[in-house]
Amino acid sequence: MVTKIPSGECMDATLRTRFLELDLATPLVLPAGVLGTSFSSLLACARCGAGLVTTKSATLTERTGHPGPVVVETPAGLLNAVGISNPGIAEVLREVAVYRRHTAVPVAVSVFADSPADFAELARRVSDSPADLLELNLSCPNVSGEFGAPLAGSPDTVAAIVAAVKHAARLPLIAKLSPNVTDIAAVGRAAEQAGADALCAINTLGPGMVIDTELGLPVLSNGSGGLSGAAIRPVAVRAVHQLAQSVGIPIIGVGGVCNAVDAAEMLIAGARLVGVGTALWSGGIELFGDIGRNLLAYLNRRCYPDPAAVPRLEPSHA
Amino acid sequence: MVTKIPSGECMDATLRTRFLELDLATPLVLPAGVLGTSFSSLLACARCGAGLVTTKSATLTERTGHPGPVVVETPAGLLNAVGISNPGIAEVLREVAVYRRHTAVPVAVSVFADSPADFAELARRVSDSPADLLELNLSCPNVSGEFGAPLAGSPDTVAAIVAAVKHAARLPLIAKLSPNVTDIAAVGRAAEQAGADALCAINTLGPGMVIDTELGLPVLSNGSGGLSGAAIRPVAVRAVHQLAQSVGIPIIGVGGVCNAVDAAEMLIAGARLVGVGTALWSGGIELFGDIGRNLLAYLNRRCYPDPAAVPRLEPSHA
Amino acid sequence: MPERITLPIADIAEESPDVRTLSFTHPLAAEPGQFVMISDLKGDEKPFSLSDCGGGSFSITLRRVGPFTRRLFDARRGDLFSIRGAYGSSFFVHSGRVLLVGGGCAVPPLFFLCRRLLAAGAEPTVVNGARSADALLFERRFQALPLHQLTALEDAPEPLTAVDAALRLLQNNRFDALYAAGPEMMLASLISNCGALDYQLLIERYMKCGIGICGSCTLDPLGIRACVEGPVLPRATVEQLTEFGVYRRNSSGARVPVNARRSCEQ
Amino acid sequence: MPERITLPIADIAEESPDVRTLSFTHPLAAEPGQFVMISDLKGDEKPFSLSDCGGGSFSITLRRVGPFTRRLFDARRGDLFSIRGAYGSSFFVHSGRVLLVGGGCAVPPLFFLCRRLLAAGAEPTVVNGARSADALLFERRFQALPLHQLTALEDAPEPLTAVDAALRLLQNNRFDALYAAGPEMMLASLISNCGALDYQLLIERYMKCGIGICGSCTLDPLGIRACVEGPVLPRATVEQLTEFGVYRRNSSGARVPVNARRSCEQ
Ligand SMILES: Cc1cc2nc3c(=O)[nH]c(=O)nc-3n(C[C@H](O)[C@H](O)[C@H](O)COP(=O)(O)OP(=O)(O)OC[C@H]3O[C@@H](n4cnc5c(N)ncnc54)[C@H](O)[C@@H]3O)c2cc1C
Ligand SMILES: Cc1cc2nc3c(=O)[nH]c(=O)nc-3n(C[C@H](O)[C@H](O)[C@H](O)COP(=O)(O)OP(=O)(O)OC[C@H]3O[C@@H](n4cnc5c(N)ncnc54)[C@H](O)[C@@H]3O)c2cc1C
Ligand SMILES: Cc1cc2nc3c(=O)[nH]c(=O)nc-3n(C[C@H](O)[C@H](O)[C@H](O)COP(=O)(O)O)c2cc1C
Ligand SMILES: Cc1cc2nc3c(=O)[nH]c(=O)nc-3n(C[C@H](O)[C@H](O)[C@H](O)COP(=O)(O)O)c2cc1C
Ligand code: FES
Ligand code: FES
Repeated sequence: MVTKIPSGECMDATLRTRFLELDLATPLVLPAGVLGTSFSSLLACARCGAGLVTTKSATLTERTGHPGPVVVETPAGLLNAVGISNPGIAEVLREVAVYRRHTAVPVAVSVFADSPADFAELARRVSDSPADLLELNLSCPNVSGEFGAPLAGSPDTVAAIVAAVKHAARLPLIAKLSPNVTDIAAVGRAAEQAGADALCAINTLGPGMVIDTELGLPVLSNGSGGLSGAAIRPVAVRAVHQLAQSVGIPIIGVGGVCNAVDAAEMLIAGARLVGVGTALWSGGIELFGDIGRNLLAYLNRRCYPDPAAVPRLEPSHA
Repeated sequence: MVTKIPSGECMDATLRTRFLELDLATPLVLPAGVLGTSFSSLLACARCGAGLVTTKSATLTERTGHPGPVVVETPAGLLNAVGISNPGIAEVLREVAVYRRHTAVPVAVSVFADSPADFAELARRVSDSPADLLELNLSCPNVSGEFGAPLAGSPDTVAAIVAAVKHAARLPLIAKLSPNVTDIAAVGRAAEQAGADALCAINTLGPGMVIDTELGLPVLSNGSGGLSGAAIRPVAVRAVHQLAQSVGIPIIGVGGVCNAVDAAEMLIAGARLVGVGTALWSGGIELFGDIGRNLLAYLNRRCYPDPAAVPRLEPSHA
Repeated sequence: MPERITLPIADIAEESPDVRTLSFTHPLAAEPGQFVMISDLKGDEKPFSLSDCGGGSFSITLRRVGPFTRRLFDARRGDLFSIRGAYGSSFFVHSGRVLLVGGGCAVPPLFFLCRRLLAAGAEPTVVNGARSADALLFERRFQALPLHQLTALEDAPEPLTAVDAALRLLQNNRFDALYAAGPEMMLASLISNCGALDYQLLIERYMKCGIGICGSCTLDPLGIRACVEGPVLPRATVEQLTEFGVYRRNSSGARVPVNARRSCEQ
Repeated sequence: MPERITLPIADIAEESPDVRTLSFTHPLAAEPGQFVMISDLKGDEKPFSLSDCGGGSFSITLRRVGPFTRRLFDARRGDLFSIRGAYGSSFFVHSGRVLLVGGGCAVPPLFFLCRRLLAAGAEPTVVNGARSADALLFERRFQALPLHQLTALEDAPEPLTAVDAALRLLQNNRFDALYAAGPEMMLASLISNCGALDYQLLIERYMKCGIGICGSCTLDPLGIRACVEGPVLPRATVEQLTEFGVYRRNSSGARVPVNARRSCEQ
């Protein structure tokens, strides 16, 4: 453990990061559902400094999502219930193909379904596309009216889906987990054992609800929505630390990261890559560049050659 | 549902609220563990306008709690791992006796143990004291190193403890629930069926962790801690709404309430009483008076005769 | 970040058989071209440009075209609405001779702009286009301002589109800048004929979050967001848009062709 | 709310065999009497009064009394500490003739106070009490200021306690106010003999959160918090405290008697 600010600064750190056989320019990730609907918004994030971009979660067929309001601001956070609006996997993969013509920055396609069979079908479709990675959204809290409790609530369900997809997919597999469980490590272990190549944690928290006290009604048309943003960062950091102690596969740490210090905190907690979602709301996509530059300065100041060299928290911490 | 700001204001609203046979001057509650160590801090809150005060959770024997840091500020919130420091139930009940000599404002004694038998023993002791209510802390996230997963994680464990205590206690029983579960309504129903007279929701969220990126260590000596404050309010409101749909017993809504609008939001979600904890940190205990006055103004403006008359959200909302 | 507020309608004005202006009393901080997201919290929230703002109140002007605008249209004084914003980019306010071209229910935001232009010492000429005389909006309000207004009615005895009227003016006069808002095909046709003149357009896309996070309103191939970098875009940006006048995305994100229908009716 | 920061020790000064001053370079906003919570994040965080603050740096002065103060005492330049604050109430700065009475390692915060008193035009007299000559703290620093200093040593050939020295001064001089910090029994004895003089005391209680939320440091019977309404309390408040000089609460919240040991040793 380092207890002194190093006197001599290093100058040769890089942000380059290996992730599932991919060589990423930065450890920063655009997580699923934040922007990411069109090839051009994915591209804009890649050009600004994301090392990996993720599409909005795609379903087999088109979904318009929930009516508005789909977002409401909360203290240091955002509650959303977009409801997985997407033009269906075929259209999404067309956007990915256009994206690929413009850049080599890796792209993950996030998919959502309500059965292992549909997840497997989506996995097959994505495997036949120019996508680099497949992410399973097992954790959307905003469609329980339609689909029941989030899939990531149960280790067994997660294992069943991951196993089914693993069988069908030719791409490396990321399982995206929900924080709304009593023991996220158990879910992460189940995903790893069933064949997940990486984990992404966390999806939105809660869900939560904001009620308008003048109208006497919830602000979100869906009633409740998932909490994201700086407010949830401590929970995300803890979840990543718990998972890092429990699994051997790499973790994408997501949740409330707003700046390079937050990104470093995720790395210390045990993340290989760091997602930046809700912060783009106030920071704009230029945030990828800002965070990258400041993270590089942190690495140089501490003489860590690259993000993977940042010393992780020891397992003893609860 | 009211969609207009009433033109004529009413003038005769009251904050008085019935709760488990008690007649409270206000629906505002000092929740467990926030101040509440000494008779005098309980008294100060009662004098400032809390209708019910709760002691810090007491155990059978003295506990010094975790070493510092026991709190760390987070975006719009606070992470704490005090570790249930308390001088033991005998001392706590002596403080309650002194408190009772100074005021008639009802007091709940919160207790914590790791077995139904110890909970029952605590319940017997509290029943022989001048306390008005007994609260079971089934949900402390900060002592899992010692005691394993929070008790409120499992409906069966909650039911077993509540049943054991119900048998031993002569006081009305409040079960305090954890939000760190996939289905809080199931836990609430289990508590009700086992004999709980009221629910308190929510205890702190997560837990979460803050890592110092210069020292490479968690800030809290316990590693992780429970998240409270405005950041968690949406999750608390949703939990209260879920519980209000699922149980018939009254609910104390706690989590992130900072002002009268937040308190009204809790009432609409379905709370009978509203706790104000972390907000006292920046607001001071005078907050009880401020919130009370502004809540009364809200009731008068909307022509609701008292807090219990605030129309609740209809069950249809997710 | 602007806060969400819940406000009663303070005043309602009939503008045409299917257009109304709703005013709210609140000191909103906003610039011309910006929009607010409005909801009655009964399922749906939609973007509306500010048709006026200042002196402690603001207003929107809406055309009844579907379920949500019908509810807004039928609302009464005192009814409460959840409002957030103002969001998005705004018109750069020039101080020289400027031409404003509006069509249909996109004309009202140009009224708010005119107030600011006049305050900045500009000399505005407004082309106020509409299908028919009774669809014409804000004619009298523009008349009350010290500017030149020219109405263009498509169903008049001598039919005139807003674009044709504007191009005539541009041929015979020198303007320092052009501002336009209206149906996308109208805007596309206008800018393909306006030579080297500097312009700014108010562009509409399907908006869900309004705050640049959901990706619903992004513009190809730049990936900019109509709700943050737009809805007002300068010429330099518009010229790079491959989708402008060609396609847009619907509520699922699927591409749909931009058709000839007018703004607020699409 | 003041932010938590992580800072390296910029400088270390030996004050006595078991007292050191640690300085940090950071523009902390603080008033005399306030404290910071300091931790090395290796288990424990404790309150320390500011012994100086201004010009872009601040310092604390600590006595080695137990496990945590030993780690602080042994720390070296460049070692990093997590610091939050400044917290708590501060001394009201008078501008007349004032008497400051300090005992043991509670003397240093009075140095920070003196700087502010002098800046406000006050005429301070300082009684600097210690067990022995080599336990005397900040003697030279006070000497460098334009004030009157009187040292009171308990083990001198002519033993003198800080309280006795102060009472003598009070008998023979007129003061506008009295400031005192030190062992609680010393403070109790001082104020029971100081007549009608207006005073402010720096009072120590067991602190965990430092921000008024955990209830560890509350004072009976008022229920005020030593970390928010204190640690500096005015006469009107102190006079209402039934526990002052009698008992305090330990880390579990149990009452323990206040004993005669000095501050930083209890
Ligand atoms: C920046 C901006 C400013 C606008 N300003 C005004 C204005 O000042 N006055 C006015 O009358 N209208 C304005 N609109 C259009 C207005 O939002 C739509 O008329 C309204 O959403 C229609 O809702 P509806 O339920 O009544 O009709 P629907 O039947 O749901 O939709 C009718 C048409 O409105 C458009 N629309 C629907 N939902 C949205 C949405 N969420 N975002 C964008 N377009 C949508 C679509 O083209 C759709 O085909 C503006 C739109 C944008 C993007
Ligand atoms: C407002 C305030 C200002 C202080 N300023 C100074 C200062 O400027 N210089 C200085 O040397 N000391 C100061 N102290 C005392 C200092 O906090 C203790 O000396 C320190 O906490 C001892 O920790 P330890 O582990 O070394 O010793 P321990 O063996 O843990 O404790 C020794 C004694 O220190 C006291 N103490 C321990 N923990 C705490 C705590 N969390 N809060 C309050 N008292 C505690 C108790 O009386 C205990 O008996 C101050 C205390 C307070 C409340
Ligand atoms: C508006 C919005 C939409 C989202 N949509 C999805 C989604 O479709 N699929 C998914 O896996 N996660 C989705 N998420 C969750 C994010 O990917 C991310 O896990 C979460 O927001 C926490 O990170 P943040 O605090 O940086 O935003 C969405 C989040 C937001 C704010
Ligand atoms: C410092 C601190 C200590 C707490 N200790 C306890 C406790 O001992 N027992 C308990 O049931 N809840 C405890 N809580 C939880 C609170 O009672 C409350 O449920 C939670 O903080 C959410 O409310 P808030 O956001 O208003 O603080 C504690 C909270 C804080 C901040
Ligand atoms: S409406 Fe969501 S990004 Fe523009
Ligand atoms: S130390 Fe926690 S209230 Fe004072």
